[in-house]
Amino acid sequence: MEVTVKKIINDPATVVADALRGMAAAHADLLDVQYDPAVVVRADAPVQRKVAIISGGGSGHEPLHGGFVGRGMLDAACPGPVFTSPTPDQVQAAVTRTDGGAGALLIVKNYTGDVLNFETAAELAAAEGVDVRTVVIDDDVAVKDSLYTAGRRGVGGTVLLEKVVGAAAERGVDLDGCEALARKVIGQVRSMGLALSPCTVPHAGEPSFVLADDEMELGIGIHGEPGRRRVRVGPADELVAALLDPVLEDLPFAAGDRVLLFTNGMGGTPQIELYLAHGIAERLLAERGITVERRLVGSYITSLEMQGMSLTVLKVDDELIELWDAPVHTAALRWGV
Amino acid sequence: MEVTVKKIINDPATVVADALRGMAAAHADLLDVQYDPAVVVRADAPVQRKVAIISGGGSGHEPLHGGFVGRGMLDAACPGPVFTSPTPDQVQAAVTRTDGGAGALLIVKNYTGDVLNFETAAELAAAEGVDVRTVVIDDDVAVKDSLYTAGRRGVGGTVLLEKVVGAAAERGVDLDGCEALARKVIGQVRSMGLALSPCTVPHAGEPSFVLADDEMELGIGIHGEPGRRRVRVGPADELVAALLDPVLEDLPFAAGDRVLLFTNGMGGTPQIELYLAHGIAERLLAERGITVERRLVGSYITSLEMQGMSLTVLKVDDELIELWDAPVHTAALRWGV
Amino acid sequence: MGCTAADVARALRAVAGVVAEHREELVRLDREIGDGDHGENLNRGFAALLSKLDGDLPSTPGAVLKLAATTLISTVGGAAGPLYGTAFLRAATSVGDAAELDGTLVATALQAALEGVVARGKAVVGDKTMVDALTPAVAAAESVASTGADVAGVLTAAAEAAEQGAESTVPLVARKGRASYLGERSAGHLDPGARSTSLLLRSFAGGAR
Amino acid sequence: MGCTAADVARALRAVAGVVAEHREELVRLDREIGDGDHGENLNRGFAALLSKLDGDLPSTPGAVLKLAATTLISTVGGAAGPLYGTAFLRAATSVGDAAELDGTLVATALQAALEGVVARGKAVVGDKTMVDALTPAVAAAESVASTGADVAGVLTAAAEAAEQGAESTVPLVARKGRASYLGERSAGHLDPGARSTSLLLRSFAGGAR
Ligand SMILES: Nc1ncnc2c1ncn2[C@@H]1O[C@H](COP(=O)(O)OP(=O)(O)O)[C@@H](O)[C@H]1O
Ligand SMILES: Nc1ncnc2c1ncn2[C@@H]1O[C@H](COP(=O)(O)OP(=O)(O)O)[C@@H](O)[C@H]1O
Ligand SMILES: [Mg+2]
Ligand SMILES: [Mg+2]
Ligand SMILES: [Mg+2]
Ligand SMILES: [Mg+2]
Repeated sequence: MEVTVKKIINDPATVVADALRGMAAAHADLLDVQYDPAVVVRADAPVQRKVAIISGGGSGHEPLHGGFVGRGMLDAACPGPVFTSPTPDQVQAAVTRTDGGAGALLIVKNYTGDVLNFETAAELAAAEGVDVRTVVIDDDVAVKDSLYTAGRRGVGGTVLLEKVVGAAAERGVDLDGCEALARKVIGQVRSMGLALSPCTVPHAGEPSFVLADDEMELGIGIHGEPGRRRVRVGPADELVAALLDPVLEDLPFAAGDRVLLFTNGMGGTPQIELYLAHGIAERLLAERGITVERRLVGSYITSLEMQGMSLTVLKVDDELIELWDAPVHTAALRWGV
Repeated sequence: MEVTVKKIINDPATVVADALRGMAAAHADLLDVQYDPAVVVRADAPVQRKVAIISGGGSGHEPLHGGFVGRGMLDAACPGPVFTSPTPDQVQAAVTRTDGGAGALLIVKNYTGDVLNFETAAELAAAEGVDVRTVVIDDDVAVKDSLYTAGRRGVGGTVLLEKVVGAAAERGVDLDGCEALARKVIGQVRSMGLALSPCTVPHAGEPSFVLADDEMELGIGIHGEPGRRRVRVGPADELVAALLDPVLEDLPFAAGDRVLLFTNGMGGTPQIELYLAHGIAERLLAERGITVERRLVGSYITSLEMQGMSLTVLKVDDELIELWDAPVHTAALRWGV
Repeated sequence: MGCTAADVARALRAVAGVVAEHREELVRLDREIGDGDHGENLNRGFAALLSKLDGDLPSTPGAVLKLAATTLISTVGGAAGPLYGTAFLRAATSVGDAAELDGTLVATALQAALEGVVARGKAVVGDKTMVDALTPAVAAAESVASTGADVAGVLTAAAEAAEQGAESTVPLVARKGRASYLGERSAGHLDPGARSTSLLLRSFAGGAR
Repeated sequence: MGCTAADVARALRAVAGVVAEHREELVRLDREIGDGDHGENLNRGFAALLSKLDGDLPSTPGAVLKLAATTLISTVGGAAGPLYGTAFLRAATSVGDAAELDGTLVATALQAALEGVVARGKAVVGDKTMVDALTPAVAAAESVASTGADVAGVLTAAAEAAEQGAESTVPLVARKGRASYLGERSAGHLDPGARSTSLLLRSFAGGAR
């Protein structure tokens, strides 16, 4: 097959499976990868009497979700084709592979496709007697949550949710507890993103949108969808404020709040720019009297090679901080072990 | 000042200092950042009776080097302006800040500017009575090492060198031992890279080279320099072989060798492509009877937002494996702690 | 003379061909207001269905439709996977184990398919989704079926109405699915799912005899 | 009448202006066969020197040249920083604490500068570096100085020779510095360091009286 886009791939049709093979080789100690249907499972699954934390979604957002499979985070991830939600049988296989008798929590980003496919899977798994709960994360303030949209999208908050709930499950918190914790996190995390350049889905062969040299998309999702507004690129101070202000106003976050600040790159953003943006966000939060207790800076939920960034702010308390600090050992996040 | 390029920056002139501020905020527990002259120092420096491991170079290669400062790796990093080597007074400041009485090892990537500036710094530090040694890493097989070039460049091998020597210093190996170990690593590590797209230095405002839709640069360095050859982009199998073959033939690596394989992204490469390429490289090595004992996959030595990748192969033995596995706690690499 | 299991299989093969032909068009439409994968998703599903249809064929039209349903559900992904999957599943259930489908049964099946899509996706007419194509298609199918039209007649009426329904999505602002994130910017584009629904029905109509 | 500390400082200010004006040109040249920072590097250094020159001025030409040297070393970075820094340092040393420079001393200083660049960078004529501009400049300076030329005369001769020397780098294949990585592809481009050397000398010549 002719390569139609400038990417390090062999064939758009096999890109996800080919990448999974590399991931399996790179992290054989950590992960077990199955291909049909595609599921990334932690090597020691099923962990008996532990709630299985499962997520998934389209590929192209790496390290999300496969990079978060491992001790203290996800038990399994279901990678769909690029930007396309996985199918119910992938999710069902993930449940079967990770069920340790304590039930499973499905973490679903709020996109019609993801919701519908996970919904179908949950029905199938329930029919097999596994206690399956589903939480839908919808932290993207760029989308009006109203009757007139599919609701807010799940974006950067997903990473924090998976870490925190994964830590709780690892400690033996039961399914009710994990579900309640997940709903708590979802209730107090907000995000927004921007793109300086589009991305190209391998099989599409063309960028998802075209931007002039001085334009950016504000309020993008993570699938190369255009954002809500196209605006002129300004200095970083302006860009960061354009993301942070709506995030803070939404919950709202107020002086005295303690937060985790997550500065995320969209895949093609150099780290020097991410740190630069992070520094500005820290300053803006300090100016508002909001205390940054923890931070994460890096490209953790991406849109292929898109240049851009998102900011996620999670309101934390001692419980969430402790869960955030708890040991985690995955391909993309690791500490305390 | 007008922003002339589409980047998340305020002013090309302050981009390094601005990014350092974000880095300092993100990793206050780990790092101490000073700005004039710019040096990133591990928070607990100087560590008494430990050899100080110091590196540095132009910025724009993040996480190299600042992201590798911390326990078990670098004591200090000297970030120059984007793609421009740091000045001697930065290096001298780094030596002064980290000198624990056991001397300092300077890890220098082989570029004329880096070599000359570190050389000047070493003279100055020696004059102040610190035992300073310098090792120059030149692992890039794309450049012919001859009278007719400035010699091979230091590229991906630098990351592995810093990790291994940093682990040795942390264990109390003395300056002679660290220097000898560094020379051993340099002797058995080889790399090569390619670019699918160029990068743009902030103050330059224009890409460092222009590639047609079906072209790539083979044998690039890490500064947006064009490579040695411009060739047609092919499928990933071909690209990976085009990097791996010259690397393997150079040392040469042979059947029975044990290696660490480092699949590196140039900054704008999506992780899905890196893992895909990594999987191919693992297969090709297995076909040659070479055993991959350890691996590192990610964007660790980059050229701003450049799309592309490099492969680095380090011949390992039990000693190097143990040092690789030793605990490390830096912004970019962390395990065992 | 009605439509047998073999006829349904033949029709589905034809649909697979049409989807492959229009893959790029559907990708392009989805890139404009979605994420550029609709053509790829459907094509992956119908290609998988093609190989399934090469195996032993179930003996009733309903069973063939069910095979299509489960194949689409487990291979398409995205929003379209569960939606089309549910549509085929409900259609399959609605025709029971009838050995042949006549015009009335086809209209019933289309109605069941629509109900399935709405049950899953909760879209109404005007939301700029496949429902905008399927709803008028069902109405037209029922209306001609009640006058005794045969399978070809029912499907042709449905296809024509679906085409108009799809066209009607162009000026709409999306309220469901990915396109809804664009708000007003979604207006002026044909909905990819509505377009694929009309393509499917046109292909069925062409294949019916 | 010779060149005082104040004259040297004035000349360096003029050079800073010239470097700023040619910043983009030098960046462009360096982008073609290097990494696109030469103009930026030099400009950062000479801008820093400008503010240093606004402070208390040292009293001898040599001391002013030394101030330039240390400032360039600690602000330029890259290959050019240590090379130009060493050049100014050696020039400073060579003129000792003379209160004024005449043509002969200037020629001596240029010779010392060249030796410093070669000691550090180990380039020879033909390697496509600043040495290709500086070497003929020194030869020309010495030749006219030996005939009794004044400072302006020596610098003008040096500048002219440097310009030709710089031009001579165009067809060369680089053997030193970043450009050498390009191999044959480095031919056909003016070396940025040779260009900046000729700009510096031309500016000195223009400022001399
Ligand atoms: N809630 C819904 N109800 C009915 N149809 C929907 C709904 N959401 C999306 N669709 C249809 O799905 C199509 C998009 O399908 P596809 O691109 O395959 O999935 P995804 O949006 O997950 O990428 C839309 O064009 C629309 O017609
Ligand atoms: N070994 C050397 N000897 C003399 N001049 C050199 C040498 N290496 C490089 N140069 C000069 O330095 C110039 C590049 O300077 P600059 O771009 O500032 O540094 P870098 O190459 O580190 O980015 C080259 O154009 C060349 O004239
Ligand atoms: Mg999709
Ligand atoms: Mg440079
Ligand atoms: Mg889509
Ligand atoms: Mg340069």
